[in-house]
Amino acid sequence: MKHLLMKTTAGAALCLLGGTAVAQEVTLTVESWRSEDQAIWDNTLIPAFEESHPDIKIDFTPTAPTEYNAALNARLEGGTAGDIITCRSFDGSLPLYNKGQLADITDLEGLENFPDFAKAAWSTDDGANTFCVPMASVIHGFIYNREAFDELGLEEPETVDEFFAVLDAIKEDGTYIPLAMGSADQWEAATMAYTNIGPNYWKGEEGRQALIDGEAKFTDEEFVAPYEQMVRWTDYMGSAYQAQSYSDSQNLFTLGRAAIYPAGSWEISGFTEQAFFEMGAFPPPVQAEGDTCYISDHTDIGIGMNGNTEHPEAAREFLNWVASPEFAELYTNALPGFFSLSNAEFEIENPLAQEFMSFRDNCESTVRVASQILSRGEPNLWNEMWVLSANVLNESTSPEEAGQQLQDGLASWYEPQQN
Amino acid sequence: MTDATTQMADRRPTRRRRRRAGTAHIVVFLAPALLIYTIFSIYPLVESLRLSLFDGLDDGSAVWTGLGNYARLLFDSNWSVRFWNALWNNLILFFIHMVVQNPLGLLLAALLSLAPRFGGAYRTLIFVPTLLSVVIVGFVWELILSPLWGVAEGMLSAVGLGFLYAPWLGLEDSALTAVSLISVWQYVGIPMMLIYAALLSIPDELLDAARVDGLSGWWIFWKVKLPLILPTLGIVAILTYIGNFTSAFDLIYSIQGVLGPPDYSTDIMGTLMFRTFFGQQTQIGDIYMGATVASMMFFVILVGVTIYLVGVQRRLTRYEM
Amino acid sequence: MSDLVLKDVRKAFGKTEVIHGIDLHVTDGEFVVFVGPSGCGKSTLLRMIAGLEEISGGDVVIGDETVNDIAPSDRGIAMVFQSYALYPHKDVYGNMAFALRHAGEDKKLINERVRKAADILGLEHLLKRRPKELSGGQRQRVAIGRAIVRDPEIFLFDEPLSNLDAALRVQMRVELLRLHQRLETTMIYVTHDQVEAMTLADRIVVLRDGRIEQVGTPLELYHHPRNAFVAGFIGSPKMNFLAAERQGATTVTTHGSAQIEVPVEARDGTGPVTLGIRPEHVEMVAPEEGTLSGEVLVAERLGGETYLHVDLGNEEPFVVKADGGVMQKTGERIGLRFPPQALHLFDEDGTAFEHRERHALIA
Amino acid sequence: MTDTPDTSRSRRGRSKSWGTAATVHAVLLGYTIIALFPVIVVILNSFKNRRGIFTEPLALPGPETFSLEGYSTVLSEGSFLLYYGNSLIVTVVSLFLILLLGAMAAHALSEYRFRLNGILSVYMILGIMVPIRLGTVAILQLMVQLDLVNTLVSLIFVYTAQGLPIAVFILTEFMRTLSRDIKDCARVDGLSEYRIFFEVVLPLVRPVLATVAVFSMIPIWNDLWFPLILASSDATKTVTLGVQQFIGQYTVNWSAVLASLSIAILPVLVLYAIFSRQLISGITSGAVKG
Repeated sequence: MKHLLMKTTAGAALCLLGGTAVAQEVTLTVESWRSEDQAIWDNTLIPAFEESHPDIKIDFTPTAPTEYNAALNARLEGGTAGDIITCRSFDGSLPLYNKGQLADITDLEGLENFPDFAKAAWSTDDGANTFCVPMASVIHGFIYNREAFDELGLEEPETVDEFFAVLDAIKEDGTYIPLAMGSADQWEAATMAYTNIGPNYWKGEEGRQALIDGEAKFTDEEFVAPYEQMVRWTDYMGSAYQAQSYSDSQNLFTLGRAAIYPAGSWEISGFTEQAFFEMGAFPPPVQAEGDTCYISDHTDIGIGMNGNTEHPEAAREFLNWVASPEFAELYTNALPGFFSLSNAEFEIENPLAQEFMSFRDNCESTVRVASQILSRGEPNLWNEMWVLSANVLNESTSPEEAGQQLQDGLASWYEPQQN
Repeated sequence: MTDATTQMADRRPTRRRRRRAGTAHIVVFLAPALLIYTIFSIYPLVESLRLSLFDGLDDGSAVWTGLGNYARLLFDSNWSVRFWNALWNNLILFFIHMVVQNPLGLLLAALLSLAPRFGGAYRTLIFVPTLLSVVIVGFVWELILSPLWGVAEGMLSAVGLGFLYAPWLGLEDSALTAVSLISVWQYVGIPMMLIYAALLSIPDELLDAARVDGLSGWWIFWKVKLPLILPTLGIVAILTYIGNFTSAFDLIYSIQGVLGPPDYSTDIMGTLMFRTFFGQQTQIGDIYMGATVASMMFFVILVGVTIYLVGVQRRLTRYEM
Repeated sequence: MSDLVLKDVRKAFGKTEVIHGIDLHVTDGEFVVFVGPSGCGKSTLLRMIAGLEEISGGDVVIGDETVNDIAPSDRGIAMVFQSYALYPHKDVYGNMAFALRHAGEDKKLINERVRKAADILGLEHLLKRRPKELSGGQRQRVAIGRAIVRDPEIFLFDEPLSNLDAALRVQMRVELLRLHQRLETTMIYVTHDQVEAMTLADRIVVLRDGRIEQVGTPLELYHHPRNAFVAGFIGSPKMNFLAAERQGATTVTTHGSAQIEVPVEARDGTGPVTLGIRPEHVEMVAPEEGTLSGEVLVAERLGGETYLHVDLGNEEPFVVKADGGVMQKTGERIGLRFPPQALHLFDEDGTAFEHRERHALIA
Repeated sequence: MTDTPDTSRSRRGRSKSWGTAATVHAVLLGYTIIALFPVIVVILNSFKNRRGIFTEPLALPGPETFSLEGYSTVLSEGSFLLYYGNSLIVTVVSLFLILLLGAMAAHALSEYRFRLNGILSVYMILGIMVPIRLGTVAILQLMVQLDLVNTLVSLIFVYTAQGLPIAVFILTEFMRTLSRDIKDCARVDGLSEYRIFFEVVLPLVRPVLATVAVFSMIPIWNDLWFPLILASSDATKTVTLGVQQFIGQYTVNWSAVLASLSIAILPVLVLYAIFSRQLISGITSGAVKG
């Protein structure tokens, strides 16, 4: 009955619609959560691609980031998703590949341009199959108002103690809110605070791997300590930071009311445009002078093809182009702060972006701790980390309790953590 | 006269024999609505609810689990904590609407029914927020209550109450109340209109009679009008209850996001269902558990409506007016 | 010839039968009134004739045609409703022209007929008004006009005057009578008001609980009611009933132990009966001269006449219609005398004993 | 029908003592301000630059803060007029279908006695209780099979299905109170059942249709979800979805968002103004008395 109904209504509905024009050339639709990149795609990237591939048209159709997962998911289930899909990293995309919704592109020639660690974010656990071309990573650190620092005679802090000394100085002066940070948008607390400063405690990849192997626990000192530092931050955050949303924090900083902004490198392009003062950046401070520094250099955005696309050849051609050095340079310079993961060498023009890029020279890179494998079960570790990081900033959960809850949640389904 | 009549009679169209239409017209009247409603509303809903009896495998296929998902939702602490929390928050939300929105709507309606000058203007303007998209409502209230913008704080300070300000939307104790009050602000127009209309339908004679019986304004309201509009208040209550599950989601989603922060204090059935069903960030949606949450939501609504129909509505006498 | 014949017409809603087999013959040009208490089925019967209510059994025949399966509009009837049922979005002209326009009649003919009907009813100056701009009486006229325009074989009226005030009702009653005289069309009229029935009808059909109690001319019903129900229903104030005991063929004893001889066809046997007499037929005499006597409870003075409510020791007071000038007051005793030819006698089932002589006015 | 209710009450209002009247006005005016304040804030700030929005949110746009950059962004960058048109088409067509089909169904349910009447009445209003969003995936799959994805038709179907239950509910309740005589009269006049509906019943329920229109219009115009899932292509985007494009992942174009919100408020207000005259009489005669 279901099909009969559909057929008849379909006929009627088609009449209503009239004929839809049949495209001459292949058009690929790109799904993305980066709605602010619309202009970059329309004005820079797509023209560049279409120039060399006149028979393929690209249509960039982003969805607001909050709805992206839900909408993409629904469209994939319904079979209406675009040909090209922007991939979140690690477990954000792996299930889509498992369901066949993302195509296997292991043999794509362009992938040779990327180092293994970059491809890891969009490969199966054993690394045998890859399903997205790495596009960019984002580096975490702190952006500061250089004019404010000069005014108060402050230097970029290298250690935690120096960091708090700087914060104290700004607080004492009173002109600026020392830290632009709020807990209303919980992900801000997780990405810009916990996984930003955390790697210095758990030694980046070493700690992350230990968790995956079941050798470390969230109740261990190195995972609780970042929370303890975050508690100390609350003295320097704006009053009523509990209701301060992410965009509030941005505005506080770019309007010159706050001095230091715990940041991701994606802010660079927006800040460069909006802030009327000079800015600088420093990596998360280490515990003692001379310690190795670790940065969250998160493989954040990749791009793959819909497993059910009608134009697999064209899609592969496009992905090859995305994997090319040409794209890497265009993209990174159009969007300073999204760092290409390509081996290709090119100049970065934006000075702030250069500063962030330079962190890589001195510090060890690691990805966000919850992003691979550990968020595969229920409760979702990354969700929990959002909530608990915000709770710690709100002082409604103590650092120890937060670690305990993360650990309990993880151990409830993740076998290596169960003994 | 007689001539004319005969003439008319002659020109009368010959009587057509026609069988009465039977039931064909009933079908014609009902079919389009039934068809669209069934295909695009009932069928998808049933289809979704059916999913709650299955579980998904990694490769995307589904396997029958019977009531397994329900057992998980109610007894597996990973799920049950969130579930009961969301249900409880829904009940609080409902409670706040019942004690704030509906009495406020009643008050405004009662005042409007006194037919003050510009009554029509007040009525129209107070209804305006109801027309707004939650995108606008969420956005503007977030700004107003935001510590950064400082509108709320500034206004409180202006009347010497600055110390009362707190970042309500960000505090566990007050976030749900704050969101509820925003919702009250937006939707108070609906109970106001319904109650106002009910008050208008009370015949003047009855009120005159009460006045003759020596009742003053307040007592007339309390003793005569209120009992007569009880059925309407009943409808308002049940609409509030249903809306609390179906439409409150949009507001919370747009103000607080899908996790119901801080610490799930504004997490309701709608947000729980949404993020379970569709996923968010690194969480991939689980349509089977999502459908389970949705089904539970449906049952909860059904229970409420049944209680209303059996327990409350029967006792509310409707008076012919 | 457009006689209306009902043959064993029945109506059931689900399992409950509400019309239990009605047989009736209405001849062409007759004005027949259906009367009865509310819920007696008179409106349902009318709607069945109109075709608005399907019949569950029997036949409705108009002219020589069985119309059971014919749509209302093709039965050659027009109907006037209690609530007037004017289309609020059309003006008077539009309302009156509606059916003909719908039937695709010639514009000129429509105009002619509407003008004519408007002329008959004095509506010419209102043709452009909307229903809400009309008074109740005007609306009623429009509703009737709308029926006239259709030039039906049978007019059906469903309590058309009950929404009007008393004075207007009297006026419209007369207008209806004149209309009937003028059009000479069959009219079937439903009302619960026996005064309307008496004044309008050529023949009255008294209905109770979906059955016909009696059919006859107004005076026939008045003077020779077939049973106690009809006797009580027709006439105002209503007939007085006294419990009595039958002593012989035609002799009864009342509660007050007076012996009364009633001029009805004799029947064998004895037993309880009911004696009926209309208030206007009772003669008032001195207490000691009356067949019965009692105390005046209330005197309703209408000016031209006075209704005296007398306590005869029964549950209900006995009503006497007296001259407007009677002096008797509350508390006074009076005697009552019953002219034998005005007495009615009913057996235990309420069935009337036949009068020995027909009333002079009835052939 | 009934007279406009206001007139009969006004004499009572006028006779109120001065003090009571003042209190009544104080409360109503106070609440009206509360109701409008946020809306005014949005509109006010849509005429400012970012700096103006954040430094002095409550100030009127001054020489330093006044800016139409939001509006120019909105009107130039997005195909906003197109989105506008899409929203209007979807809203108006859906409303039309809801009112027409809803009234037809309600007429059938209230006018005719037939065996399934009771069951169908309950079935039709079941939809009030369940958010249609639950059925998203199935709806999408359905639309795919019907080849309706990225068409406005898909949205129209979904909104019509979504709006029908409440429309049928309200209209049935009201139509039950309609005089039977007038329909019978039309029958005697020879109208078919269809023409009775269109020429007699529909004109009579006009005020109620206005009520239903207002209640149905709001969620359709403001919906974000189904446009996102069913018709997110550029050619079929609606206004609400268009607004979303100014809210990015990490940056929000405040002026543009406020401007687009202000623009999006307008048509709803206009439609509401059109219907609101009918609204109260509609509710009075139908929904509440039931």
